Amino acid sequence: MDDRLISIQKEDFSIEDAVTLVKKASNGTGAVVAFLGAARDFSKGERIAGLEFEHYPGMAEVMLKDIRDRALRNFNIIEMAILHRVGAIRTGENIVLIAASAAHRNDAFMACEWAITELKRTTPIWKRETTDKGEVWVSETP
Amino acid sequence: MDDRLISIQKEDFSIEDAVTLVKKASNGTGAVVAFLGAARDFSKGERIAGLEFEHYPGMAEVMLKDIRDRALRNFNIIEMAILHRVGAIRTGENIVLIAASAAHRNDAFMACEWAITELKRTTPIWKRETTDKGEVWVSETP
Amino acid sequence: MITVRFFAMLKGLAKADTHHYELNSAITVDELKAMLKRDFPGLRDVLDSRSILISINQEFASKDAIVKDNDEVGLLPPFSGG
Amino acid sequence: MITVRFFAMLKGLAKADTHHYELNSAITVDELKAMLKRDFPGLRDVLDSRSILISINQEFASKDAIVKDNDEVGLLPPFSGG
Repeated sequence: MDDRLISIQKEDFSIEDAVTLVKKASNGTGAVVAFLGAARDFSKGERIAGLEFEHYPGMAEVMLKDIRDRALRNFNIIEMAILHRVGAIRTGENIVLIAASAAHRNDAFMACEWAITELKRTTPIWKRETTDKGEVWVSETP
Repeated sequence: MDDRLISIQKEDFSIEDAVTLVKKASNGTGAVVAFLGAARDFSKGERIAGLEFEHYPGMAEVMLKDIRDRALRNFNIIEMAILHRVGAIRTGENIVLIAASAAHRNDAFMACEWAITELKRTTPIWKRETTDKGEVWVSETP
Repeated sequence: MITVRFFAMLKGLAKADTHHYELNSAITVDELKAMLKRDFPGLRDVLDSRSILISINQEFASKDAIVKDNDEVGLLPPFSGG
Repeated sequence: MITVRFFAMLKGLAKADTHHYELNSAITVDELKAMLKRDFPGLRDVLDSRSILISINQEFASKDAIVKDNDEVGLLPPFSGG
């Protein structure tokens, strides 16, 4: 597996690079679907001044690899990349990117949508929101 | 409407720029979903040496604008970009990019998937495949 | 004068990109199709097959739509973009 | 010696990032939870609420799973990545 396909990192990622990486995994790629999660200015009516993401180093990366493995087994896709940032993230900045390549678009859409839901469900990453009321660890996965 | 949101062009596009453009349309963007269509090496068992796309200048751009307008009306999205290349395209190259931004990912996924289906159905663009057997205009929209 | 534009495979069948007609009066799309079948034998089968959409001034038009002087008519084979 | 790691809100409740126990013999996850509730009053409510997942050596573990010497145990509050 190409090391660049799975990453938890402080710095921002390149969407172009991730999409191109999964596209070029095969000459048979006809479609790439990418999901980008970004930091919103409001959440449940509260203005968000900033976010802080924490993860379980080691375990979180293993869970992301496991999501990719299961996506490759269960969907008719060619490749999948999953990148997640941690540390301080400001409004408008990128948080997470999932890119799936396939011969046909339907498979890429399904795998990408499944993978972000699965990431939220299974990966030990936690978000702290800073609002006017202070800092709060978010305890649900919408 | 930002001119860069709708384009039919010979040259390649930047995925990063298009995704960032729809993301930055609002500070409320929490998700961007992008669909990239690329030129496959095989189609229905035939090796593809190259593609050529032709469009109805003027009408094709109007139909893409119309898809964006209807997406903004019918889905809970913030912005949509639709870029399509024409002219000669080689295996592995980008063909079409659709990017939709929304507060929540489900709306972005739905709008993006709808828009590419609608593009194939309504936009006067035609693909010619060059295979070992010669050049063939493709007459179905998969 | 009206301009008829052929696209994609229709250019090959018509052996032309465009064609012009001088009209004495407005006609329907169906009447224009009959003229095209008379003047372009290569288009006969495909125009009979109903797979060709028609545009007038770059908007989709029905077979009963009226074509009048200065109009641009497009003959659009099945789309294959995306 | 085992290492217990606290994450996110649990760090604040435990007022610690990690805690170590010397074990004379292997214990179950439930037995470890009882020790943590005894030693960290701030964790009592949340450990009773069943919203906390447990990992042993970075793999999810059930309440009957065995914790033995040198293991790393993670206390994982509900995830909110993505």
